[in-house]
Amino acid sequence: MIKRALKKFLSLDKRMLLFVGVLTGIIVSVVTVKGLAYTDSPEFCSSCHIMNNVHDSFASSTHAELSCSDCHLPHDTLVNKYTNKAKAGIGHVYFNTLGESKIPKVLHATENSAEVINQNCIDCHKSTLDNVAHDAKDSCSSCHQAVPHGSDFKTEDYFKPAKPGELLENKGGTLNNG
Amino acid sequence: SSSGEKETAATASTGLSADEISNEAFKDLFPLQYDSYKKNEKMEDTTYSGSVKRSKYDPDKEPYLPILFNGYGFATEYNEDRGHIYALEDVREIARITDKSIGSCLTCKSTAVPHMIEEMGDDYWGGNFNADIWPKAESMGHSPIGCSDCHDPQTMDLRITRPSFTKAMEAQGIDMSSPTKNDMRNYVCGQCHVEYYFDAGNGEVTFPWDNGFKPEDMFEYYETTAKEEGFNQDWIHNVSGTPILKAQHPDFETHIEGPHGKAGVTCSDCHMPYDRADGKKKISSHWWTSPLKTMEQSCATCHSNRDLEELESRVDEIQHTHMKALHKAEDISITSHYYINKMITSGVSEERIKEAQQHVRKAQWFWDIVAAESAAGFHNPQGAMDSLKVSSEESFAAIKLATEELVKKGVDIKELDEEIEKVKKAVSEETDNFKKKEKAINDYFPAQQPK
Amino acid sequence: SSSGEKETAATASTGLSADEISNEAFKDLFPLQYDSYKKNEKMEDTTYSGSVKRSKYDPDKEPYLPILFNGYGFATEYNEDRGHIYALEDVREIARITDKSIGSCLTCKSTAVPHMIEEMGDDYWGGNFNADIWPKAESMGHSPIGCSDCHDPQTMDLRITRPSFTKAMEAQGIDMSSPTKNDMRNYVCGQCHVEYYFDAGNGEVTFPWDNGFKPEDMFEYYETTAKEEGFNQDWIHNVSGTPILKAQHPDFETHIEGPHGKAGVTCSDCHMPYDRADGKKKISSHWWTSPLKTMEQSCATCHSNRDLEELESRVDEIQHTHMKALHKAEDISITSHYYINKMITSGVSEERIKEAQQHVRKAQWFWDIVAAESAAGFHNPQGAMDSLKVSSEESFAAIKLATEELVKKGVDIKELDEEIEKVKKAVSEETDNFKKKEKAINDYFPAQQPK
Ligand code: HEC
Ligand code: HEC
Ligand code: HEC
Ligand code: HEC
Ligand code: HEC
Ligand code: HEC
Ligand code: HEC
Ligand code: HEC
Ligand code: HEC
Ligand code: HEC
Ligand code: HEC
Ligand code: HEC
Ligand code: HEC
Ligand code: HEC
Ligand SMILES: [Ca+2]
Ligand SMILES: [Ca+2]
Repeated sequence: MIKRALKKFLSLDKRMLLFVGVLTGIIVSVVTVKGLAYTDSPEFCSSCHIMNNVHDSFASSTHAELSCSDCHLPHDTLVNKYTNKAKAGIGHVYFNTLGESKIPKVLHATENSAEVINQNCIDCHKSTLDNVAHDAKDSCSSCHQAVPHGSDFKTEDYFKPAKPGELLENKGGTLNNG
Repeated sequence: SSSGEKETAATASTGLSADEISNEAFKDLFPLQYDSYKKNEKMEDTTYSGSVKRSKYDPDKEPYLPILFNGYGFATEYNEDRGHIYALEDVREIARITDKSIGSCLTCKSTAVPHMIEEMGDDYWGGNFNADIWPKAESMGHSPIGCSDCHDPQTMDLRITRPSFTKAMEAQGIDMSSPTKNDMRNYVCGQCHVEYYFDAGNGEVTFPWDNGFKPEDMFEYYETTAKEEGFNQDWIHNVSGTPILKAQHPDFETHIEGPHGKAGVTCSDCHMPYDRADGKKKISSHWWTSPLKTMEQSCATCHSNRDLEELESRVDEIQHTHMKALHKAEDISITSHYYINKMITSGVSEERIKEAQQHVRKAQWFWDIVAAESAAGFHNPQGAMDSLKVSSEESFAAIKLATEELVKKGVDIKELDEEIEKVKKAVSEETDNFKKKEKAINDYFPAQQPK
Repeated sequence: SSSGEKETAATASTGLSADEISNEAFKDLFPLQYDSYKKNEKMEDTTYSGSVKRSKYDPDKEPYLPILFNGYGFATEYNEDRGHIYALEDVREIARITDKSIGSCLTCKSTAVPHMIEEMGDDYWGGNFNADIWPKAESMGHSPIGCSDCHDPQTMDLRITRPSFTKAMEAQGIDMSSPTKNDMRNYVCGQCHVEYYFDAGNGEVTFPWDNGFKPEDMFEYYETTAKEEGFNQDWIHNVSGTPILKAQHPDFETHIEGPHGKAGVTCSDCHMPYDRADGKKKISSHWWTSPLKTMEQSCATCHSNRDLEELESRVDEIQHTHMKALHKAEDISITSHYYINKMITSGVSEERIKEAQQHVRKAQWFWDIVAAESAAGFHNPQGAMDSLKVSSEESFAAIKLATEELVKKGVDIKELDEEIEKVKKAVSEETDNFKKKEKAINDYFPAQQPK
């Protein structure tokens, strides 16, 4: 049994090994305090090109002082946080190494992460919520559509004349998920 | 940094000739966009639209068009539109093209057009389609609606290649000197997906926008400016003898006045959403088709907090309400045409006939501008319904006037109504699409078009 | 944790009596909501709506209502609605209340109603308004539309206090056993801001929803179920002798079928937005008024990616298009009433008159359900326009039929049309609102209401 599994592991192609490598990297960085903080930070998250758009909109929002994980990871227990982080981390890294063809065309919070996010809103905004029920809908984003990623469905750029040659330069190929 | 970027960008070039008009020349440089463009070959229906070449006279579309367009090419053959890639094939095969057709008919189909206009001037617009224009375009190696229609082949900047568009926008007082990126994402489509007519003098493709984009604005233009310049009608209706305006695909005008257009959303946002090609890279989709086939990319980017299935059923509700109302307005318009026919054959005074025909003309404009639009009402639900309402009111004004005169002449209105039902039945039961139009005319309702 | 919370919540109580119906009793417990509620005293206009008590017959509103409602109380006095706080004052002062008025008229105005229904049963609905119902409500110490109408006075849970609502929802097959919080934010308003009629038997306030919420669904109900149960009309029209259905404030029905309702947005989201009271605490605004006065709170949270001024002008465009269409539909309806009047005075057969009246009845329903709605089209732009379109078509069907019969009788149609213009002028030139209705009738167009 163990033998067969080991054989299977060794027969994996290089891309899988890369995946495992990066994952190990993350796990290692997680055990150092500095690494822990770093992997919570907007800089870390946006180190993935695919996170650019969400980072930019976040950075100009009222929530810019927060870190991504303030919203995107559960905070009830540390164990829960890191389990989720590892799960999500595996997902993100997998997609950016092996699974590129499976990256969704439009990024959306998964059902699980939507729940996590919502709970975080509630936790931070207790005082507002205590003061008025504020729980009419399934999620805060039913009303707060643009917190914190969607202040505008188009960047200012769209409302200026195009930069000559920009289409040729970009030719597509950006991984921006806007 | 941005000014530095600009300079670099401005000097970059594809290496293609500024005159390039073949899509295939772009293939190796932009394989992802080219592949995406190739998807326009796909043929797939949606509930109210789609890309399958089938007749607009089909029972689930608008079966009475052979009556409503009687006397005009649109009563002979008229199909659901499909991918850009078929534009040349479809214009070549359509029975609406006759030996009298002019060059202008090629304007929105072929990449050769901008060069032909430049070279030939007015001789392009008025040139003979079959004898001169088509062969010339073929010899130039044209493509069906292609990269060069929207892009500068050297810089790939978006550009306007059909002068009719710029002229018409400026005539409405819109500054065209430095359109924004967002504007251009509407404008490239606005070159073709618009209402047009052929100038009475030189046959030039002209857009009736001086007074605005709404149906009433364009109608006013046709009743004043166009008439002053000698354009009175597209054809004389064969049932009612009315001088009729044919409306064509006003997608741009309708969208601009609708909820999305007013919110700064553009054609390209829905019809060319960012797409992941090649499993990795993001490009603008170049598969121009129903966004209902790509809702995840086309709609979910903006409507991220809504359930997509619910959103789709919302579109369906809007379209269903719309199509039901359109069919009713068309039906009333049919009645009005036959009532006028009866006025003519009953010897009612010229003056009263003219008066009634003016209502019929207006009524037909107000439903046709809606029927010709491509989104079954979605591009502007309230605006389209408003137009249909005006149409029904005008048709009925004609019918009321006719009723008064016909009763005075002793006509039996009940019999007339029964004859109308019969003629409609004859049209819908005729299975040969090309013969339907013949069934719209009979001994009771003789043809009224001047020979 | 949430189940623990629930239990605590269930035992918490305001300490008020379960029967409390005075708004003032809540004042000290909920000073912020009470203060907010007090803002309902404010009177301020918007372009198409607002809170100033002025006549609906004003030239910038709907000046021809005294013709269209002729023979009914709404032709005597009908005002723009205003804050909840004025509900009792307004129902007391309105000339529509006569000595024949029944208890049902108090249903949506006073906090005493639920108790009266409980106590009196059917005697409440059919009781005499002036003689019995009003004095009794006063003696109970009622308030105009108050906390207890929407809240349980002990737990402050939202609740439905008007049984007509629950009955009607269930008749449509909607499960009312456990509405969500979101549902309740629509439902509390849906108790009153809805179309209703008085049951022919016991006078009970009844909502015609069995077949659905759309104008056509409710019309079908009136033509079938309501008739079977003995309810045929609200009144006989004094110009055309038609049995007419009066439509009332279908804000709930219209909203539910519109773009916001379909997207799960509720009345309270726009009309009771979370607001900062006291410079500090957040509450649900209890100032029910035009959200155009509070767009920042009412709209901006959801539409945060749009410029608010642009959004406001979008609302204005929707409303402008709507009001123009409404006025046109009303105008055609007026013509139809007078044409029928002329049929009657010209001795046209009973049968044809009845046929024409059926069109007039339907036409009036389809514009009135739109005119009675409070948002000048905003709650459902496409749906309202669709209804107006049907209305115009039906009015014209009546006019056409009448024209046929009148010409047969030798009536001069031109003269008839001129007389209609004259009578309209007489109504609009009459400055005493109470006398306008008298001007709608004259020697040429004698009254048709059975005495
Ligand atoms: C204030 C809370 C908050 C912070 C901080 C935050 N997010 Fe989000 N994020 C959300 C919410 C809420 C959604 C879901 C939006 C929706 O459903 O429309 C979301 C969605 C996303 C999505 C899915 C894309 C989409 O539009 O649904 C990505 C990717 C994302 N966030 C990444 C990030 C990154 C990277 C950061 C830090 C740079 C970050 N977020 C910071 C609340 C937050
Ligand atoms: C290694 C590159 C990479 C990094 C670093 C990264 N992401 Fe992602 N992220 C992705 C990819 C690829 C996807 C799309 C796959 C998917 O939908 O799960 C994604 C999807 C998401 C989503 C939407 C799907 C969901 O899980 O709800 C959210 C939210 C998100 N990322 C947040 C974050 C946050 C917060 C961080 C930092 C803690 C982060 N990402 C770091 C690559 C990355
Ligand atoms: C880790 C804490 C934290 C989390 C999680 C969080 N917020 Fe906030 N939020 C804040 C702080 C701090 C401010 C005040 C920022 C300011 O006023 O400059 C704020 C401000 C706001 C505001 C008022 C300013 C504005 O942008 O309109 C809203 C609304 C808001 N948050 C909604 C949300 C929603 C919705 C979520 C979940 C998607 C969320 N918040 C998650 C801390 C948080
Ligand atoms: C039904 C719509 C709706 C829902 C659902 C909703 N909000 Fe709000 N929220 C509002 C409105 C409206 C405002 C007030 C905007 C203003 O005052 O301009 C607001 C204001 C806020 C503020 C501003 C801070 C303050 O106290 O003024 C915060 C924080 C906030 N909401 C958090 C949340 C959170 C967390 C959730 C989810 C539990 C949530 N909201 C759900 C409509 C909603
Ligand atoms: C201003 C641009 C323009 C001009 C000029 C123009 N078309 Fe088109 N044509 C379009 C567009 C856009 C469509 C697709 C939209 C639609 O069918 O509603 C189309 C569709 C078609 C189709 C396919 C569907 C159908 O109608 O059967 C044919 C064939 C066609 N055109 C023929 C012609 C002919 C013949 C002429 C000249 C009389 C002409 N076109 C002039 C823009 C134009
Ligand atoms: C009907 C108009 C139209 C035609 C035809 C067209 N394009 Fe485009 N193209 C666009 C628009 C719109 C954009 C988006 C530009 C923007 O957002 O500024 C675009 C963008 C591009 C880009 C920039 C990268 C991207 O994907 O956004 C490239 C490269 C491109 N097109 C290549 C082509 C090629 C190659 C062809 C021919 C096979 C072609 N286009 C045909 C309208 C067109
Ligand atoms: C040079 C003229 C021209 C331009 C520019 C143009 N179109 Fe078209 N379009 C056409 C014609 C012609 C057809 C119909 C082709 C046929 O049916 O043969 C068409 C068809 C379509 C269809 C119907 C496809 C289907 O599946 O039924 C869509 C959608 C469409 N165009 C969208 C766009 C958009 C979006 C733009 C701008 C980004 C655009 N078009 C620019 C001429 C044009
Ligand atoms: C907000 C999204 C949106 C925008 C913006 C938009 N459209 Fe559409 N369009 C649609 C939808 C949805 C349909 C209906 C498709 C169906 O019924 O299958 C449609 C249908 C069409 C069709 C017919 C497609 C077919 O399958 O036959 C054409 C052509 C078209 N649009 C052109 C345009 C043009 C040109 C513009 C800009 C002037 C535009 N659209 C703007 C969403 C949009
Ligand atoms: C670029 C952004 C964008 C895209 C893409 C987009 N929408 Fe919208 N949509 C809007 C905006 C903005 C509004 C107006 C209301 C608002 O401000 O939220 C709107 C309004 C609507 C409405 C309500 C208006 C009405 O007519 O009933 C519907 C339904 C809708 N969109 C459906 C769609 C569908 C379906 C698609 C895809 C085919 C789509 N939208 C694509 C931004 C967008
Ligand atoms: C099902 C609830 C309901 C019933 C029953 C009801 N009303 Fe109303 N009433 C309303 C609502 C809601 C408004 C505000 C909306 C409007 O005016 O369009 C209103 C407004 C009014 C107004 C102020 C504006 C105006 O119309 O002049 C008066 C007065 C009034 N009603 C009198 C009456 C009378 C008299 C009756 C009985 C014949 C009655 N109401 C029955 C719900 C009701
Ligand atoms: C026409 C209906 C209606 C009336 C009348 C009404 N309320 Fe409310 N009230 C609501 C709704 C809706 C909510 C929001 C509840 C929710 O979101 O679950 C609410 C919420 C509240 C809350 C909870 C806190 C908040 O602000 O959201 C309090 C307290 C309250 N109302 C007190 C009062 C008092 C006191 C009165 C009388 C002066 C009153 N209400 C009259 C409908 C009403
Ligand atoms: C018990 C009946 C009743 C209930 C419940 C009720 N209303 Fe009303 N509403 C009325 C009446 C009656 C009027 C007219 C009062 C008058 O003009 O004298 C009115 C008037 C209004 C107005 C017009 C105010 C103005 O400024 O012109 C608005 C807005 C309104 N209501 C919204 C709501 C909303 C939102 C709800 C639910 C949260 C609601 N109403 C619940 C009966 C009710
Ligand atoms: C998306 C926002 C929105 C929703 C949801 C909504 N309304 Fe409105 N309502 C408006 C607007 C905007 C107006 C127009 C106000 C004006 O013209 O000044 C309006 C007008 C009204 C008015 C007349 C106000 C006046 O000044 O006379 C009443 C009454 C009303 N609505 C009741 C309701 C009820 C009841 C519901 C739910 C069944 C509802 N509304 C849902 C936005 C909304
Ligand atoms: C609780 C959220 C919410 C609130 C509050 C809200 N809207 Fe909307 N609005 C929507 C949604 C959802 C749509 C449908 C399109 C979409 O999904 O974005 C929409 C669509 C629209 C549209 C396009 C539809 C049409 O009929 O043309 C307009 C205009 C609009 N809203 C204006 C307003 C105004 C004005 C207000 C305040 C009086 C308002 N909205 C309040 C969520 C909201
Ligand atoms: Ca098509
Ligand atoms: Ca009002």
